[in-house]
Amino acid sequence: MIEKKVLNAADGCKDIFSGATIMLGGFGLCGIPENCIQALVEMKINGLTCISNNAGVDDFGLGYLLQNKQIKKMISSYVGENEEFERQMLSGELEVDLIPQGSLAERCRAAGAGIPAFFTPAGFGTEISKGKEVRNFNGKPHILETALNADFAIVKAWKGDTAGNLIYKGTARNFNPLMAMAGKITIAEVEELVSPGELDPNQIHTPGIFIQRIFKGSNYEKRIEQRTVNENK
Amino acid sequence: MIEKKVLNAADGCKDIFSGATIMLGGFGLCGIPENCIQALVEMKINGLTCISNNAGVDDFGLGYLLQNKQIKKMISSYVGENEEFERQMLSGELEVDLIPQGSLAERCRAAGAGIPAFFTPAGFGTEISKGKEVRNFNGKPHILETALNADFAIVKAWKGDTAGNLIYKGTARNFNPLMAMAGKITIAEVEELVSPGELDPNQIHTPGIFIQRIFKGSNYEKRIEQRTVNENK
Amino acid sequence: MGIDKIGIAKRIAQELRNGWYVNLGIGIPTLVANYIPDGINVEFQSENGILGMGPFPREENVDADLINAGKQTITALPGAVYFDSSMSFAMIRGKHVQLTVLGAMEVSENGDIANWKIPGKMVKGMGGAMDLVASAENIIVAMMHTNKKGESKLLENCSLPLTGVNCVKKIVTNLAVLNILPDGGFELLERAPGVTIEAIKSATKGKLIVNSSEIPEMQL
Amino acid sequence: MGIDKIGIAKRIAQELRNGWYVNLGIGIPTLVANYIPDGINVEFQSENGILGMGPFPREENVDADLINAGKQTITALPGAVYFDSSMSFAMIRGKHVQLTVLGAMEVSENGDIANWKIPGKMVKGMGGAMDLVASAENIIVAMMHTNKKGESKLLENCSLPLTGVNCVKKIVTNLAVLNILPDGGFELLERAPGVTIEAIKSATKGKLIVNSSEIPEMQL
Repeated sequence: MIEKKVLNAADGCKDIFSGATIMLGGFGLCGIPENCIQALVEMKINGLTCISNNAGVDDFGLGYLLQNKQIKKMISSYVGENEEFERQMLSGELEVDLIPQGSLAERCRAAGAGIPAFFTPAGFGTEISKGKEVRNFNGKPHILETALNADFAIVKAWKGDTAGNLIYKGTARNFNPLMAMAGKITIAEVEELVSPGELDPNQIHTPGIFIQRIFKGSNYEKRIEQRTVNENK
Repeated sequence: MIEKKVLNAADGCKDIFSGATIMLGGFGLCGIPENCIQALVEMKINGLTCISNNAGVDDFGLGYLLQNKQIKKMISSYVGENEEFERQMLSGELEVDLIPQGSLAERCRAAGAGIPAFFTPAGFGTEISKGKEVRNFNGKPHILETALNADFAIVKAWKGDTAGNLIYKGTARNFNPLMAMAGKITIAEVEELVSPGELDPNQIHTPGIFIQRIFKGSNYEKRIEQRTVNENK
Repeated sequence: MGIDKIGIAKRIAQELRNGWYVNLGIGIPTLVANYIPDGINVEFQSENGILGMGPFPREENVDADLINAGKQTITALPGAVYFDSSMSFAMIRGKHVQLTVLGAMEVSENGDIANWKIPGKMVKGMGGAMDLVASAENIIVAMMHTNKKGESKLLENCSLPLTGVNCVKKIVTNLAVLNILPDGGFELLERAPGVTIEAIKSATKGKLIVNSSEIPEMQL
Repeated sequence: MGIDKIGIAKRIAQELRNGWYVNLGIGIPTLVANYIPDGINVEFQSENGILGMGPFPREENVDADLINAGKQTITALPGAVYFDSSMSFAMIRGKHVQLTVLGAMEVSENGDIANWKIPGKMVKGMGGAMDLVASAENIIVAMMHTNKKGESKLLENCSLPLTGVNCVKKIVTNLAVLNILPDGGFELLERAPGVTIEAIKSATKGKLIVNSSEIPEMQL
């Protein structure tokens, strides 16, 4: 068994440098690596390129890093619900690269899987396809998309073992397993950290081979963006 | 909940026709759909193109279909350990298309995922790359491989529910989840069939959306090709 | 004029067929789930990673780890599955989802759709919309027939940046149900209760095709 | 002459580094797992879908659903994981596996490898070998220095159909340990106990590079 345990978020993130490209799992605020984001804030590194489906909200998630002007560029599929983001984007302080969500997911997986490029129909005929190779398959136009790599990937799981095996819960899985595969160094924070052998080997979502560092996170807020309840009955 | 339950293998396979292209899960004899293979034998259909990592042994698995000359073409990565296969191949009765194992797996996934083609380094500079587009990425040559579709996919899982959700056991998973995604019609046989809600939604390997028919198989032999035991201690 | 958003949702719900997997976009499309006809079993997919999505939770069942693509808290029905984003879009791109319903800012008479960007305004991003419209074989647009300025949203060509081309098959608005014909044009299929063909014509800037003087009213 | 298969496996085991994930091919490479040096933790991947592969099972623990890529029954160690074939080759193609050890029929002085097909003979298929050699950054070939006819397997160019090009980094045979140099050529690093440089020269048809008259013996 190969041991991956580190002390905490600060230990896991210690060599992330200003100017690094970082992938961060999560969809909205669901399944985001809260502890590591806090560590990045405290490290005061900047000039970061962040690859994340969304950009958090003003006072939570990646919004913290935006408030502190630590992010140079965001690569996302949807960045609404964030006023500071809007301000920095419109003022030109922040570069933004928007990618269709399925292409973003597949490009992360491709990077992790050693597939340098693939064809997808998503975005054909739109501004997304500008400058990209177009080819017909089965009579339908597709565009060539390339793998998306990162210096570091930071993911959040529900349970993990010290060999780096991860299990996610509910829709907090989202981009986490794909980004875990794509990082040169991947750091995982988990709600519950157990010994190897305690997780069912049939039931692991991210095999430990993709994880370089793992720690048990603390004080998860798990903020809900759109608390929507059923008033009936 | 969308109901997928059928009576048995004969019911699940009833519309598979002579000349069809069929994917069959399994690695060696591990995780093969024993019940459906038996049904195909009894249906006496022929001219089949079978996509399967291996071709069974003389008297088990796909070997049955070979003995009965029901297979016109095999698409596999490794076809050793089968004398009748060798005889038919050398005599020209059987067409054989050999594909690197990782490319076979990825081409099945690609078909299921709506990715018509992707680049891989596997096979560059070998006879596999003949006639295929070559392109450099990161200074390394890759070849373009295309999605591999099938009229039917037949998979074997450990547990399933009547909505078609599947869980595999051990290394019997192998190609099954990928082929499940790639069939126009996918038929699943399982050792244990339960009601929707009995399987943990976090722990399903193949979501039911990919499965059109499911039934509880019976009389699994699960033959072992290389029984290898540790005599020590 | 015409029906309200709930009416649009109810009319679209009539398009559901037994055994379909369905992806509903944010806004009016989300409402469709409330009006599934009796005897029709469908399963809802949300692209953030769930199949078998149920209604919103009761207060005591809210789970931060269980949301839909609109980031709303949801529940899961028996037989539900969670999966990652690449598996989710494998379902969508691989045509395993039988129906996609989404909103639009503009639709052109050849089925182009624009629903993600207004030049000069803050761009929030396309999310999963480009993957959905490029992949789905059966796309219904749910929208108001005209925008807030009263201008038609059914055009000869979209003026806004496109989300996808030649992809919309059917449109349900507050005024009408329309097919997009393979050779282009909005074929009028149904009128909203009390809405005249003339009213629909005047609210449709693209080519409206009326094959019969007897266009039936929607039955809601 | 030289060492036996177990000796080759023992020598290759010395190449293992702490924390590596390793894929072992069928034959001699499989034996490497038996000689892991003390203090070295590695995990074995088998491309049919397991990471954390353990030794062969005792009779009472044989499980038909648990095999390696050679179709042998195996066990799983604590911390093991099972996965599907696309995930397995994602690990391999994505360079997450630090070392691949496999057998060969021929290796050329520029690192080409042939190990899957002999023209005129029954072809069994390449299995995962082409993916492995095309992807791995660190490939060690374990083989006898010569074939059954006594002909060198270390050649200027492979005569058999290739499995991969420019990929082999190191070779361990019954006679020697050799590096493949970036510009081509077999660099002699170690001799098997009692084997002379002359003997290795005469068994090597491709360009043998001997940078020193003092080539050490393997320490097994």
